[in-house]
Formats: sequence, C-alpha cells, structure tokens
Amino acid sequence: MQTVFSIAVDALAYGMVLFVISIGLSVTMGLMRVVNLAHGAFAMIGGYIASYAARDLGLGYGFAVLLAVFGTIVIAVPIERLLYRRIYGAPELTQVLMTIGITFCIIGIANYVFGPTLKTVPLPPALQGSVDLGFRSIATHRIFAIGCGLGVAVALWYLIEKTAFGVKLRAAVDNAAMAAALGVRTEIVYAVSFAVAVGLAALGGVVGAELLPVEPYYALRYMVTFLVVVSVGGAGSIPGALVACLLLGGIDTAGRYLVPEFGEFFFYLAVIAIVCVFPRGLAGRAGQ
Amino acid sequence: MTMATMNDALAGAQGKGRKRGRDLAGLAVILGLAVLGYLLFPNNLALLTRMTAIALLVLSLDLVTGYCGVATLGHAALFGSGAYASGIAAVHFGITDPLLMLACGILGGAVAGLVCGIVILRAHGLPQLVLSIALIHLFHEFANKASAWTGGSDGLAGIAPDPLLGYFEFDLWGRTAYVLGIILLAVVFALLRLIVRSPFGMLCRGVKEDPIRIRAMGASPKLALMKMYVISGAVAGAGGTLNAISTQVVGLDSLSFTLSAESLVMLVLGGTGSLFGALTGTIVFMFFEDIVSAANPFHWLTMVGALLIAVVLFAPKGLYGTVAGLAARRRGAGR
Amino acid sequence: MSTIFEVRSLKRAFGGLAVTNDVSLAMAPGDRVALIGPNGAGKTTFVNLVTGNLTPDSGDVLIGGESVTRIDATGRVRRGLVRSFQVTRLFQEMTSAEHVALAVLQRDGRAGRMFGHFLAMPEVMAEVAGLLGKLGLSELMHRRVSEIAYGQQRLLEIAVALALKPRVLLLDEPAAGVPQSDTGRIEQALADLPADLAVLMIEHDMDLVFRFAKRVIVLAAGTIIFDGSPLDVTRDARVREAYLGSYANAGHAA
Amino acid sequence: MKRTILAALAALTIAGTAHADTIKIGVIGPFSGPFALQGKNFKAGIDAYKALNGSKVGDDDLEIIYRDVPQPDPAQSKALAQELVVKEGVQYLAGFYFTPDAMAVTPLLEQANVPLVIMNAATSAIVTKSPLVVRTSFTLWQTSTPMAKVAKDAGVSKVISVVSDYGPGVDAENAFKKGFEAAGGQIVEAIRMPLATNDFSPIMQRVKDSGAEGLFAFLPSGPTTLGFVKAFNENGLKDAGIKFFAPGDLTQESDLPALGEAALGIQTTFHYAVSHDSPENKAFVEAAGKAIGNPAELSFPSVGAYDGMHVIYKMIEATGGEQDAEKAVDAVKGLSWTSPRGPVSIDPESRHITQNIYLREVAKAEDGSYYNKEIATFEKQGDPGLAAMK
Repeated sequence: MQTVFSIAVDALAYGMVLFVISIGLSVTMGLMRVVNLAHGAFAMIGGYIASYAARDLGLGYGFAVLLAVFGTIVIAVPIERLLYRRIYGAPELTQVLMTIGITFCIIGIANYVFGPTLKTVPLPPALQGSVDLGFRSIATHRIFAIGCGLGVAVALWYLIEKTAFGVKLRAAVDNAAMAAALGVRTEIVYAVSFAVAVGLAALGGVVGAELLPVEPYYALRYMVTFLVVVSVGGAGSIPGALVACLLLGGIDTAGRYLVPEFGEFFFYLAVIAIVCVFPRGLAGRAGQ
Repeated sequence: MTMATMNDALAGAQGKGRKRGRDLAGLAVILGLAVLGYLLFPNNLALLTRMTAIALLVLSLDLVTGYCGVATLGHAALFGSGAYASGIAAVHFGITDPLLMLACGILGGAVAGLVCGIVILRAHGLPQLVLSIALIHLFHEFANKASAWTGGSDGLAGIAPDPLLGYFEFDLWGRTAYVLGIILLAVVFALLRLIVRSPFGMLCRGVKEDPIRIRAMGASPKLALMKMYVISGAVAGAGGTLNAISTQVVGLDSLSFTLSAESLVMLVLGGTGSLFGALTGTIVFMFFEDIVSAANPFHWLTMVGALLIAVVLFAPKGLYGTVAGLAARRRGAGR
Repeated sequence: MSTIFEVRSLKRAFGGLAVTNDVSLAMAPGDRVALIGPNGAGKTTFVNLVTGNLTPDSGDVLIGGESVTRIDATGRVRRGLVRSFQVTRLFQEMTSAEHVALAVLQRDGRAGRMFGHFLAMPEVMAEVAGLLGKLGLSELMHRRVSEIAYGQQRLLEIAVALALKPRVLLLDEPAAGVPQSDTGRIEQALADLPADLAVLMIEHDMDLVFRFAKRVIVLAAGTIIFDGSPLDVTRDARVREAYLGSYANAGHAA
Repeated sequence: MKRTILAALAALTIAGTAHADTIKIGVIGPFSGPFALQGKNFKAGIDAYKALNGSKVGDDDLEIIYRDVPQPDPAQSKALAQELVVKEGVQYLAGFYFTPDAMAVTPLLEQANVPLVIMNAATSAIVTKSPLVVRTSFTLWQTSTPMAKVAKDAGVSKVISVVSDYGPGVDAENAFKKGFEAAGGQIVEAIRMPLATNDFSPIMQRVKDSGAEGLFAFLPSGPTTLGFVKAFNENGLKDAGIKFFAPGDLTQESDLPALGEAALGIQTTFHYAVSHDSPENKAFVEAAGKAIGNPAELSFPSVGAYDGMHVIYKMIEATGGEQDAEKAVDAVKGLSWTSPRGPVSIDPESRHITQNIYLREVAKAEDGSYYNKEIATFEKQGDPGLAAMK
C-alpha cells in the first residue's frame, strides 16, 4: 500500500512538471494548429535566462522566473512575426521542417553563448530540502511544481473559458474568416496566444529545471516527450493535457519502479494503446 | 468531337512519351552523378555509398509520405530492421553472400514495414506522427535489449560479406560497395518509377487526397497503404543492407528517432511526392552536412537550421518541387 | 421485373432517437426513383446505411438478391452499388482521364497492378474516351480537376460512377451547387444514363425530380411516408403536412 | 600524349614520397551535438601535448585531421575512417569516444596499415578486435572493480546496483558485482534503467525499499547525472546513511559546477581527476585549459587524448615516419611513462593502458568550487574485463 502511495506521489509530481512544460505546446498545436517542435527550445531559453539571472546576476528566484518568462516572450515575438506567421495553415510537414530549423538555430546559438555545460537555477532556501509526508519524503520544489501546474491549469481555463480574449480566441480557432468578419483581429489574437504559449514554456523550463536540467540539447532531448504528451491529451485541451500528463507520468513512474529495465516499453506501448483507442487524444473534440 | 478525342489521345501519347523520356533521363542523371561522384571523389567512396544507402531510405519514406500522405517520424525502423536482418543473417547464420544478405535485408525491411503499417495506419495526422515516434522507440529499445543477437549498444560487428559474385571484394577503397550501391539505387529507382505511375501508384495518390472517394470506388485505402508500406519497407531494407555490407557493422543509430527525423527533413527539403525530390534532398542535405561539419563542426547545426528555415521561406515545395514548378510554369507560359 | 436492390425494414437509432425507422423499398433494373424529404428527415443516414458507412441496428440491404448488410462499403461497390457525392469528392491533382481510368481499373480488379500505365492500355483508354465523350468532357481529358469548372466536375463525378459499371446508382443531389446555366448538361447526362440501371436520386430540386423520376419516395422523421408516382406526391396529405409542418411556406420545396 | 601524362603522374608520385615529411593523424570524435564537450576535450588534450612537446617528431611535421561523428554512428564512423585513410592518407587513426564507432573501424586497420589509438571508448573487447589497436583511456571494468573493495572496506555488505541500460552500464554492473561478491558482499538487486530516464525518484524509492546499505551507480556523464544525484538526496537516501559509490563518469569535472552541493561526499573511482597533484598534471592542466578556452570544461577525455598523442609520438619515432603499423604498435608495447594521471604503461599483451585507479570524493575547494579529491590509490590496475571475457 505504501508502495502505491509512493508511486502516486512521484507520478503526480512528474506529471505536473510535464504538464507545466507541455501545456504551452498544447495551446500552439491545438488552438493555433502549429506543430511547434521548437517548444522545448523556448523552454530552454527560459531556463537559461533564469539561470543567468539567478546565478550570475544574483537576483532572487521569483524575479528570475519573471525575467525568464518575459525575456523569452521578448525573444519569441520577433520570431513569431518573421517566421511562424508564414507557416500558419501550412501543411504539417512544412511546419515540422520550419520548427526543427528554428530549434537547430536556437541550440547552436545557446551552445555558443552559454557553452555546452549544464546550467542550474539555484533554488531559494524555502524550496530546498524535502518535506516529510509520513511514509516518505518529497522534495519541496516538487510540491512547488505541483502547485505551479494547478495554478497554470486554473488560470488558463479561466483565460480561455471566462474572458473576452478567450471568446475571441475560440472564435478565431473555430472559424478564422468568420471571426475576422465579426471584427476580431485574428493576427493579434494569434500573436497574444503565441506569447502566452511561449511564456508558459519558459515557466515550465524554469520550474522543471530540477528534473530536466538546462543544457543546449534540452530542446531536442525532450522534444518527443512534449509532443507525445500533448498529442495523447488531445491538442488544445487543458483537461486533456492534464489527464495525459498524470496518466503518462503514472505509467512511466510505475514502470520505472516496478520493472525499470522495461520502462521505455511500457511508456511507448501505453502511448500506442491510448492513441489507437482515442485517435483524437483523450479529450479530442469529435469532428476535428 | 472526334477531332478533339483524336487530339487528346495524341496529347496523351505525347505525355506518355515525355514521361518515358523523363524515366530515362532520371536513370541517366543517377548514373551520371554516380560517375561524376566517382571521378570527383575517388577517395571518398565510403561517404558516397553511405549517401546512396540514405537515398534509398528517403525514397522509401517518399513512397509513404509523399505518395500516400502518411506522416511518420519513425521510418528508420524499416531501414534498421533491414540492416539488422542482413547483419544477423551474416553474423549468426553465416549467410555472407552479399546478394543473399540483400534478400534477407529486403525481407526484414518488408516485415518491419508490415508491422509499422499495421500500427501507424490506425490514425491520421498528428496522432499518426506520435504512433510512429512510439514505434521507433520500441524498435530501438527492442534492439538494445536483444543484445545477444544485435550486439546492443556496442553495435553488431563482425559482418564479413563474401566478394560480390565471388569476384569483387569489399575492400578499403569501397569501389565494390559503391558500384553495388549505385546499381541498387538505379534498379530501385526504375522500379519505383514504374510503381508510382502504375494503376497502383495512381490508387495511392487517390488515397492520399481522399480515402473516402477511394472507398466509394470500391477499393480499400488501407489495403493500398499496407501494400505501399511493405514495398517501402523492402526499399528501406535494401538501403539498410547496403549500409551493413559497406560498413560491415550495424549500430543502434540505424533504428533511431534521429535518423528518422533526418530522413524526413531530407525528404521535405527536396520536395515530397517526387522521386527526384527525394534524391535531391538527400544529396543536398548530406553534402551540406559533410562540407559544413568539416569546415566548422561547432556551428554546423546552426547553419543546417538556417538552411531549413530558408527552404520553408523561399522554396516551400522543397528544392526540387519548387524548381520543377518554376520550370513547368515557364513551359506553360511558352506554350 | 426482377428486384435488383432492396432494403428491408432498416433501423438505426442514435442514442434514443430513431433516425431511420423501419424503412423498406425495392427497385428493379431501369427504375428511376427520387428520394425526397425535408431537412433532418434522415436522408443522409439512410444513404450511409445503404452504402455501408454505417451499420444498421436491424434490417437488411440486398443487392441482386444477395444480402450485403454485413459487407463493408467497398464490397458493396464491387457488387454494383455505387454512389456519387453531394459535394464533389475528386482528386484535385489528377486529370479527368486518370479519374475514369482508375475507376475502370478498379472495377476490373486491376487497380493494384504495379506496372504499366493506363495510357498504354488501349482497352482502358477506349472506355475512358468513350465515357468522357458521352458526357462532353473529351476536351478536358488531360486537365486536372483543379483546372476545370464545378459543373464539369459534377459531370466527371457521374462519369466516375458510371465507369464502375453499377447496377444500382445512388445520386446524392447531382445538381447541387451547379450554376443554372450548367444544369441542362447535367440533366442531359441523367437522361442518358443506361436504361437497365436502377437509379435512386436524392434531390431537393423538385423540377428536376419531376422531370427525372418515374417514382418518388418521401422520407420524413426516418420513415417513408409516401411511395408512388410524381403526379400524386403533391396531393398527398401526409407529404404536405411533413413539408408544411416544418416550413413556413410550401414554396420552399421547389 | 599518353606518355606525357604518365610521366607527369610519375613525377607527382615521386614528389609525393620525397616530401612525405608531414605525417597525418586522423582523429574521429564527437565535435558537434550533445557530446561536443567530449570532442572539445580530445582536441584540448592533443593541443596540450603538441604545445608541451613540440609539433614535430624528429624532422616530421604533424597534421591532425578532425572528423565529426556527433552521436554513436558506426556506419558514419567507418565511412569517415575510410575517407581519412584513402583520401587524406593518414598514418594513424585516433580518438573515438563511443565504443561502436571504434569497433566499426577495427576491420579496416590491417588492410590500411594504420594503427588505431583509442582515446576514450571504454568497452574491454575493442582491443581484441585487431592487433593494431592501442588504448590510452580506461575501461569500465578497470574503474569499477576497485570500487568493490572500497565498498567492502567501508563496512557495507549489501549493495544495490543501478546502471543505465547500455553497454558501458552493463560492464560497470558486472565489474562491480564480480569484485564485490568475490569480497564476500551481496548485490541485493541489480537495476538497469533506460538511458532516457528523466525522473529518478521511483528508482530511489526502490533503492530505499531494497534495504541496501550502499548504492552503486553508473550513468553516462551529462545532464542525467544531475537529476540522479539530486533524487538521491531529495528522497532522503543520503540522510538515511546509504552510501553512494560510482565510477568517476558520474562526477565528471565539467558537470561538477552544476552538481555542486548535491554531490558533496560522493565517492567515485576513476583513472583521472583534473585536481591530481603532480608537476606533470599541473603543466598539462595549464596547457589544456588554455587550449580548451574555459578550464572548467576540462575533464577525463583530454588526458586520454594527451596520452594517446604520447603513444603516437613514440610510434612515429620508432618507425622514423615510415608507414608500418605493426612496427609502430610493437614499439609501444610495454612502454611506460608518467602521465598527468600518474605512472602508466601499455600492457604488451592486451595493448591496453595499465594505470592507477584513484578513489576520490567530491569536495569543496577554498574558492568555493567543487573538485574530485583523491583519497586513495589502487596502483597498476590492468583491465579485468579482458580476463572476464575469456
């Protein structure tokens, strides 16, 4: 029984970290219909900025996180205007080619600027150490990550379902021409959504840095994981992404614990099974 | 009315003649490039042979992606299965005749094609991409686990092919391997030209555009795609075998996501849906990689990235596709 | 005359809603039947059930006396039940000749052939040229679909269906979306359909229905409320109720 | 006409031999991609050797030609080696970070008449694949075996082994297991986890549940080591007093700044620490640090490359610059010298390097940086892996 609890706690923490990083990708892929393989690259930029701010400039953790989110958005907006705008509505393969190209460039530049070694984001004392849960201990920063995940989920849900912007966004997604005819400036809606997605990527990159350390090949190393999680959840769905992260996190964690030597098998077999049963993702909308 | 029909039949016949001419031209281009490569880089045949093997992989990917619209980031599974099939045949079963190894590799690739087809064709679009990614990881893990057969992460070494036809040795200079590779590529190319223009090829193009319409014609889209996947597996398997024979070793990288993604990049770079596009993409990407990585290994990734972005911006149909489109427009304007 | 196509008490419900409820009909070779009904009457579901894209909860579909209820859509096509689409479904990048040739080859079981080109198959080309000629599409033989007008695409759609040598042809609004100027050619094509072919046409345009059909079936709320001659249909009380009940004015049906 | 061409060709060939005083050495390694840092270390070691010992051997100039294989890719590696031999005419092949890449090249050597000096690839079997292979790095068997004794001496009798599931990981597990069981210890469990593991928390829970007193771990140097070490601490294993043993890949110097406090006190066995205290090493670190640019990036592959160059220099001296692979390899059999890592020699039989293995502990220096502090020495260790293969 204790084992089950233990696995559940780990699965929750891991799943939430995955969620925080991938939810931005779910926004770009589901709402903007762009297969954005460069998502990890933006998360990595966030990690680098936070690391630089906290380690080299000695800023506080919270400040470093904010700087990472906004810094990454500032870097990403010109990229959106110059490059992404050209591939909205393009065939998937074209988007794959473009975003892989962007990823390669960002990796090369990060390697040049920051060097090939690992970078960490030093945690504030409050997040260091572990919390005793009675039957086991868990790292404080993992609890923080779980909190961030929940916070992001609620905030995004509110933004999309309850605000005027959310209405415009959903309208633009369902029928861009109609939305434009109704006076929604889809270009701006897209730019803002992209900024939100990138900001979330950066936040995830920083919050998840303890688990997925920041280094130049971060962008490629975890690209597949993010893509798989979002697709399994159903691109564009927040609850779907949340369920997918927790489910895949759970399978991964349980596999690692019970039969570590076949961990990969379990994970990918589960992915195949889920995709075959739910071809549109766990929360995929019918008719899409 | 009759006149019009006559004229059209004539136009059709001309079109046919032109296509046959392009087939021959295509073969001539391959052989010409092969001779040119041999003359320009007589000491670099090993790399040219590798390029040929990858070209077979990209051609095979084009069959399912370009002609059938299947999105896959796991196509190296077919290539690697072919390589391992021939390698295991040579190392564990003593089948060292290169042509028999080729047969084993083609068979291995075709079987892998069947397996991948069964799984990947269950979904479309993004989920399909994800299935293919999951598959390539499973293949990779499986080969890693079965290290008694595959050598695991150390690679399957000790492949020692007999001389080709009992006479031509696979030596240090790699001439035999190169010639074998070029002949293989030319034969495969000719066969594929035949297939993509055959009724079956037409059926597949139909499936790519509208599977529902194909069903309404009484044909099963899935069956057509499965057949194409098996053919694609055979071609990729031939490429894998060529790699195994020429380098005498098979590594886990031949079953990797990286190789799959790279082959897709090469295909899209050259232009999907055209065999020439697949060849162009392979040649351009591999030469670019070779030159840039030799010139500046530390920054070549940035330059490759810039190349990909430039292609999307300025040649959205791929290098060959865009050039061919321009040429066609010019011909059209001239008429 | 013998029955070529028959539907026996076909039923299909979605949730609790019976969208097709106990529908039966029979057709003989050469029949020209129009299926009409107000929006939401269940015409689309009926077509999907008949063509095999949906499975019925109960009931039977028979072609030439053989039950095809458990046979999938492609098998039904091979047995001679062919449909056209309400919105054209053609391959934008293929020529007219390729469309018809593909249908001809598929019908002969040669669409899986991996060598040769249809242009080099005289018997196929003869049939392609004949069919396209009959529909007045000869000049567009080697044009891609993306290059030809919508009205002509509708004709090509019919050509493709005919190339499959159907015994029963299901035409789903063959004139939908065609500009007024081109409807004449389509009507001509319909008039020229092979005499021994059983044709079931789903149509909104009542003028077309009256000119084409010898028999009209009215579907409303998933059941057949009328099956008889075109002359009687407008006089039938239940038909009037079905249309008038769902529309503010009766003129809309025309 | 024909004769003129022939004459010209002959002249060229003669000119070629007459001026053959530039000896080419082909080095294959990961110079781009995720492992570029290791390739950089190769280059730094080679440059350092040339800086300290001159870039000439006798009258002969040296030319180093680098070729890039970013990730394990035996086919590419072999193609590049072929190109180096045939096109560039290299007399020596060297480098190789990954085992499969080295394995792929061994069948070429005899025909090419070229010796292969392995500067890193660490699977025991490579040296058996061709008599022309010499290795100046280490094997996992060599670095892991002494750890068994360390663990036993520390009073630990039950150990759980956790390794990455690929060749070197399996080697490390086997080496430790053999040594530890021979010393009377017990391996309570041996876990092999996928290379692509991100979250090690479940593994640590398993370690905890196993009741082991010590953990033996092997992961390839790089990003994952950070997560592993952190998970060890955060799951309370460190506090529970479980001892952490590993070969030195886990605390590679270039990863130490990131590992930082978390790695403090971890004991590893390895053949080289950048902090090794000797005049030879001081000179080496200075030269190599200059070559690599950022001295913090310096780690073990550089010393493998440095000693590899030493071996190649000796080979060139012995053959007088002539291309004679067999003579060259014979000349270095039994060769011994003082390397930056300490006294080393080439075992005449296996052609693998015999060297000291050091027990080190991660410690904090006065300037706040972290380093591997050598605390014990196991002298003149051969490769037990070769014996285990038989």
